[in-house]
Amino acid sequence: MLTLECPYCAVMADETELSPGYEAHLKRYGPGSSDEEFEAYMFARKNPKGVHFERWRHAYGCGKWFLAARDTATLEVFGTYTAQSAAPPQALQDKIKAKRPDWKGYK
Amino acid sequence: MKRYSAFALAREALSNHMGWERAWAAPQPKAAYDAIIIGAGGHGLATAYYLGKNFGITNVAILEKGWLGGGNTGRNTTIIRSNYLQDSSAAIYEKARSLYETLSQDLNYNAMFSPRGVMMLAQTHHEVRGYQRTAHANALQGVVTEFISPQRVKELCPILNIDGPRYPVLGALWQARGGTGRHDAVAWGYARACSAMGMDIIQNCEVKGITSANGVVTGVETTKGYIGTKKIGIVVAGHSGQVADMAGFRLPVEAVALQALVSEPIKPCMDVVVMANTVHGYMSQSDKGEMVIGGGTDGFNNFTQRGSFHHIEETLRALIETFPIISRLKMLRQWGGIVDMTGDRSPIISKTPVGNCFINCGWGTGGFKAIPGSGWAMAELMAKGEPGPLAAEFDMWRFKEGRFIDESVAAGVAH
Amino acid sequence: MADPVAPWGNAQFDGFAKVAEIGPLGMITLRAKRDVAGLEQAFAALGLTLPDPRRIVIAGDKAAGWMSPDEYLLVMPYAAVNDALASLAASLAGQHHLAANVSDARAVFRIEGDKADQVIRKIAPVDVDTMAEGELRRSRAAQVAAAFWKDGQGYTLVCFRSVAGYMMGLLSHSAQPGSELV
Amino acid sequence: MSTRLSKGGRLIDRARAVDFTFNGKRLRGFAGDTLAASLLANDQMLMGRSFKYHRARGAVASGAEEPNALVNLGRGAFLEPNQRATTTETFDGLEAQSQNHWPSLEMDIGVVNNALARFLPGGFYYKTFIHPRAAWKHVFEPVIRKAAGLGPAPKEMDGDRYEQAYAFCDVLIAGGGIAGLQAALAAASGGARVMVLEQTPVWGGRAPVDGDVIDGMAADLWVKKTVQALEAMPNVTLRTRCMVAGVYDHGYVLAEDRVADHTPGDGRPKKRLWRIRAGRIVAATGALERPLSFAGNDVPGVMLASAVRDYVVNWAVSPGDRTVVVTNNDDAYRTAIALKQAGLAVPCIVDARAVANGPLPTQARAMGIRVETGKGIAKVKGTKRVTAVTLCMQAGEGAALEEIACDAVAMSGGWSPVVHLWSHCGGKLTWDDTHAMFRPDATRPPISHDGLAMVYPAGAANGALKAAQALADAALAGAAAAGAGPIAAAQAEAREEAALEPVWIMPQGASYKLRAKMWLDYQNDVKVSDVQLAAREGYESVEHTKRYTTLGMATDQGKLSNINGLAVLAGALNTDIPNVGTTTFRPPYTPVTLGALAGEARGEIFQPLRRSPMHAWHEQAKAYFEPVGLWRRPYCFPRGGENHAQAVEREILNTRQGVGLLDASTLGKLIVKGPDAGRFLDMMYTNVMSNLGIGKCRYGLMCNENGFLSDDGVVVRLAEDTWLCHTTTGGADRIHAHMEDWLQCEWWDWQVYVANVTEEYAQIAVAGPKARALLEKLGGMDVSADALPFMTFADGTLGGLPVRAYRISFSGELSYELAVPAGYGQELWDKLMAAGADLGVMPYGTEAMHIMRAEKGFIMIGDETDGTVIPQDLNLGWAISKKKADYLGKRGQERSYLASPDRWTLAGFETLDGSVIPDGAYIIAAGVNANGQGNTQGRVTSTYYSPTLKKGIAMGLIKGGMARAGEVVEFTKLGGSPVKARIVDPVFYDKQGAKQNG
Repeated sequence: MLTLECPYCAVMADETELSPGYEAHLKRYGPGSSDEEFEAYMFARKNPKGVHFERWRHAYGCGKWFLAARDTATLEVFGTYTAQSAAPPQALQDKIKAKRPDWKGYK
Repeated sequence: MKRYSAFALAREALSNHMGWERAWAAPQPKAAYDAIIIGAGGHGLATAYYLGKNFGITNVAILEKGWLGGGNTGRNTTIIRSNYLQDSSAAIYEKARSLYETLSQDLNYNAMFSPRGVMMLAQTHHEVRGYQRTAHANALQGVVTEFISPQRVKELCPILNIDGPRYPVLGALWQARGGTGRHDAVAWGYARACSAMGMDIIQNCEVKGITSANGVVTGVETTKGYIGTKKIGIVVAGHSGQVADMAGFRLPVEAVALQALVSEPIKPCMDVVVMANTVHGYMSQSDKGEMVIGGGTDGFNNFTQRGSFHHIEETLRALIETFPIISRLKMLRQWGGIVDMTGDRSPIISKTPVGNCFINCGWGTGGFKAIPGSGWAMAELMAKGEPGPLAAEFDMWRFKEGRFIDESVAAGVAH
Repeated sequence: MADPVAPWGNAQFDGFAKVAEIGPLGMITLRAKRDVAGLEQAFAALGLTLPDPRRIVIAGDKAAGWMSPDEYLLVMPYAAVNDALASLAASLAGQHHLAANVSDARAVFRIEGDKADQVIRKIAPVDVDTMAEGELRRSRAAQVAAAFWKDGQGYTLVCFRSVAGYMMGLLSHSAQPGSELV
Repeated sequence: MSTRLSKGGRLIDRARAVDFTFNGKRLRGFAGDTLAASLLANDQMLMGRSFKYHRARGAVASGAEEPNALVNLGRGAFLEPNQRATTTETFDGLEAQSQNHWPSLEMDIGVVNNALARFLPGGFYYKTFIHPRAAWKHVFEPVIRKAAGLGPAPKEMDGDRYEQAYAFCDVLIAGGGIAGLQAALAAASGGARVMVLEQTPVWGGRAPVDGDVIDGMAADLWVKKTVQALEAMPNVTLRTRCMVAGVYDHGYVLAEDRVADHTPGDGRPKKRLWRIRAGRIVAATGALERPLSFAGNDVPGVMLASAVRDYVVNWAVSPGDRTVVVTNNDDAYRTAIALKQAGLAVPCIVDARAVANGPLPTQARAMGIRVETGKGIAKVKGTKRVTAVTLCMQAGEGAALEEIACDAVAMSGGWSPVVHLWSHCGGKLTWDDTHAMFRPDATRPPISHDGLAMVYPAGAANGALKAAQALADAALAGAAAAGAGPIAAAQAEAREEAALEPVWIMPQGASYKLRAKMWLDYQNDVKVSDVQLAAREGYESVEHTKRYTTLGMATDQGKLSNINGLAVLAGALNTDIPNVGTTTFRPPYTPVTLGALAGEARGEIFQPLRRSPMHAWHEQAKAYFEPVGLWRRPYCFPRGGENHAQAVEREILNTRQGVGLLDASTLGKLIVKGPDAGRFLDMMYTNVMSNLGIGKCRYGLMCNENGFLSDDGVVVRLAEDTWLCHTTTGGADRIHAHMEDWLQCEWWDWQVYVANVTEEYAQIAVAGPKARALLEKLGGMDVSADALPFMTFADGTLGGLPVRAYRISFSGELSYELAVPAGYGQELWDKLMAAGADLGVMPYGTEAMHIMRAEKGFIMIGDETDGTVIPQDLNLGWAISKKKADYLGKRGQERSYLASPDRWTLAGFETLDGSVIPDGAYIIAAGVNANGQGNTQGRVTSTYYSPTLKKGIAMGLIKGGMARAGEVVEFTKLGGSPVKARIVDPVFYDKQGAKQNG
């Protein structure tokens, strides 16, 4: 039963107030892309046992999507940030690197 | 291998059961094998068994990180059915179901296949049409099912509340030869049979790397040292992505927690398996008397074998509405398993980008019922290097082509 | 044209707290970013103040609540909505915004009494004790979305119209005499 | 015999007798009793039968760990099976029945299994019942099922009600013994919000029974003062009868509050489930005593030493007149002393250790109790009640030295910390050799969302078994959990105790015959010999052993058997206990009522029922409803003696010939506004929406990124920068979320706002050739063909109500959809019904709507689509823009399988004999596939009897589609021969659209 802080309204939201949205920072491939690119965009997932960047929506709250960095093996949440982010904030990346020296980055 | 029977039991009783052999050996790994199966769950063991039985390949090691049968094989709700809609699904699940029919005799180990019947309740008109469609498909597929009336539903399962008021039962898809099995016994029975064929089941042996030369596998690095092999089958539900990563490819798979629970045991009150998809819950009663209840999956990647509790509450709300008498029973134990979910929620039994490396994964919430069929198809793939008809459609490239095997077939609700 | 019908007929229940459906109230959902030019003036023109995040500012029979970084809920008498919409349109002309009448899309309940908070505690995963003065909380009330705030000796709770009956049942069950949280 | 002592009993109120029945027998207890105490006070030692061998069983414990004394409580709508007598409070009118026996508790036929026990070792069923094949299902399994199962299934709907509540705290303390109370003081001292939950009705745990002295006062008094102090603190909440069932991730705690379990019928909820979000959790859950494994250790009268002490001290109940104490530690001497002080006989203390001369043994000897060291119990005599024990050398093989007559045995094999809550979220354990127990490994705690320790064990749960250490440990744990500074812990008088000596089998060299009578898991009848058999057969992992033998899988979940079983397994494998490891601890700690887990969600509020503004009218009109998502929509409105089909036929004919009303309020309505709204909608829909004229309507299709059709509806342009998108009923929330997803996560620089106004409007379809006449009767706006042509809309008034009228048609008739603020929906409906009376207006339901649209060849999301169908399959290419560079789903549709010419595409079908093609039928193709399955070439998607055309009509998907028009194909028919049908145009009615356009 996760709690994640919504970066928009600063509510520590209960998992039941959220809806999940799986992997974050996917690049959309549309018409003109190759079959491989489109497949990778739609289906290939990092699915790491460890640091994972993912999407959540504060569905029962402000309705906004946000992103979270969470360890899928321990469920530790390193931080959350708005969905309008092309990459995780540097401070968050630094924090994760400090806690998980083996982490290979979000890409 | 000493055979199991009532006579053997009586004979051993006279010698205080001191004469029983080990069910399976505990060998150290050899330097090399003809084939290595990674993962000694039901699917991995069944693959090994049919490699030996159907293809005479017995120089096989089955490597297991923990204890055999300790993954999803040992933590599911043991439902066996094959009333699937799509042809390729129906084919492999029906193969599995028919192998379950004789599994105890085949393995000389009582896997307790109990064809008590599985019913899937239709509680909306939309569901009625959907299950009727499945019944038509099944008729062509050679899967014996029928669409039954609410009255027949009530006869088969008197504790069911068919009158709603919220979701009255409008009928059900009934597979009389579906049922349940004893999950642990399936793994143990296969393990015993594999061991008897001379295969090495190596527990507490974690694969740390996969080696290859010229794009073809050569062996595995393990916590018990390097082991050479000509072929590898990866059968590690829940951790497929991690092992695939060792081999150097990525899968269309995400790992999520699936939950289940059992009640305290009560005297028999339910002789069939009931699945109620409108309200999201399913239930059967184990031979011990526990009500075995399946919950939903979480919507986030998770490797903890613990799910989020609200799914249990949702399931129980649904089941108390469906089976009002269970309200005063108590939840004895709840748990989770990590399941692989693919892009179309159907499994993958496939060659991979790496030569002689094969994968079997993505069974999602439906793996136990498939074990014998999955092993049969995977063994054929590994032995021949090409899929047979059972596995043909389950390749990992179907997503690129948009060739989904989609069992959910309910895009939206009607106008 | 008769008066509009409240979704659940202004039902009431007297338990350890008093539950009543009130309204219909006038409500406008306003989508606009905070930095939109003229937003404060638009509120002012309605006799309202722009609320801080997660707050509701109540001014007599009107109120303005923060719903998200680009959404506000304006509450007022039912009959005042059309004028308010016109006022907003004038104030925000040329600015990217969306204002819609949602008066009929909502059901509004009051939960009153010194134990009113216990009803909220039973249905929403919200730490009522740490709710600030004037805080508007959007959350879940058992199985449906709801927003609520403390107002005098009780709470005002807003949900969707179609689930007004469910909400009344839920609130009544939660306020049953004998089921006080002790 | 067991009986009530004339004095004492710290928990009972002798002034308040309570009457209850057991197996119909009227008995009397006292307020404060547990049912087990009451039964023992009435010399009812025999309380139940075991699961497998149906052996006679009495209570072995006094609390939550009890495996034997399970009863059915109540009857009818209040029947509750498998209630532990040791935790059930005795109340006036309580009705209990023993279970798992036939015909009676005293005389149980099932006990024949006991005689056959040698043929039924652990896992026997895996080795037999294999032949003949059919016999398992039809012979063996039914017999096994009947014999198993403990209590009976309830037959009625639950008569009680339940509820749930949320709570939040900084520190949650599980356990109200002295450690929990001390931890609470420490945690609360710095102002943290603290909640203390105790599973029993009383505070203090074991310390008062053990006679501890804390801060110079009797433990009872210290507990009372401490509870008062905590009650006075505004930041502390205390609850008894509230069991912490489970610890979940991120500090989520589930607790079962037995609100009215002991006061049934007083109007309160039976139970309340607390869903608590705690910053940190202190597990002050104590420890449980372990049985000793000697032959006959399950005979009624053999109890845990601590339980015997509890019965004597707490409830003034003597389990027996003559109690032999058997132990491997000093603590059990307290039981002997307590018995002696209560005036009862203790013929002997049998101590497996070679030496026992600490203060407690010395005190016992001084009281005149005989102590035999280095000895064990070879065997307990008696079946339904202990009659004697025979002693042996612990180091020997069980040769009898002496028989001692007794009617009770108090045993102690040492203590195991209750580590469940520590372990639920992955806290690891370490083996403590000194005390022979697993305790929490502080270096590997379960962690919370912030990566820091989530659970702090305290007191006995942390292995600090004695009061002095427990208090000190708890003070530290409480402060640490709250992040507060340390406080001085209460001081308990320390009494020296010698170390225990692990004894896993008694005697050490016991023969097979003895080992086959040593119970590890009482309820599931797992014995030492069974675990040893499992080990011999290679079930070496502790999980294998557990599953093979069912050790620890009973309703007590191994609270008594786990460690003893592990130790026996380790012995059999010739390894150390820590190498064997433990099984996983899973919630709940003790079983939780399913009704409490479902909470209030029953009956009317089982799920939210979404109602349209006209729902009440439909109910009064006796509509037959169908669930559509959480809505219920009228399927039809039967009149008189009509069945549903007749009602639907009438509704269709009336609409086609006159005028009908459909409540279409549930359709989704989304306002999309902004400078980029047109561009956005062009991405959302397959067709172009940006060029739609203001005041015009256009039918649109939406796909998901995979290319599959997911929703459809009419899009309306309200203003230059504003559109209104109609969705399907099920699509309203889904499509709204879908739009927000793309706007927030992909195109966040686009200026578009979306508002879901679905419920703002009641929407009524007025359809039929007389629809215009009806609206004109209401009067107000101009609804003529010129003023309001097909696929346009206008705002205005009708009957004095503000409406927006859309000229759109899903029936193929002249049709208006009228949107009105929901609060006026009923008024508009009433006015339409009244004004239309002489036009013959009738409401119609969803089924009539379905059939009429099928007659017209309109597709239906959910019928023609199933998540695998693309618009091209449905001949909807006209609604797919070829000009647009991109829209959601476009790239997905370009993939080879979706672009294949072999896809099944839409066609109409008419049977040769006019019959209706069965729902769900497939179109048969020749031959079989590689798996031997019959080949198919298509399937039906909508099939109805058309009242308008008086014959069966259908739509379906078929390979080749309309290019094969005229061909005859065969549809499957269950239990019959295939149905022949001709491929025809799917538009069966008004092909030119003269009616809807008129």
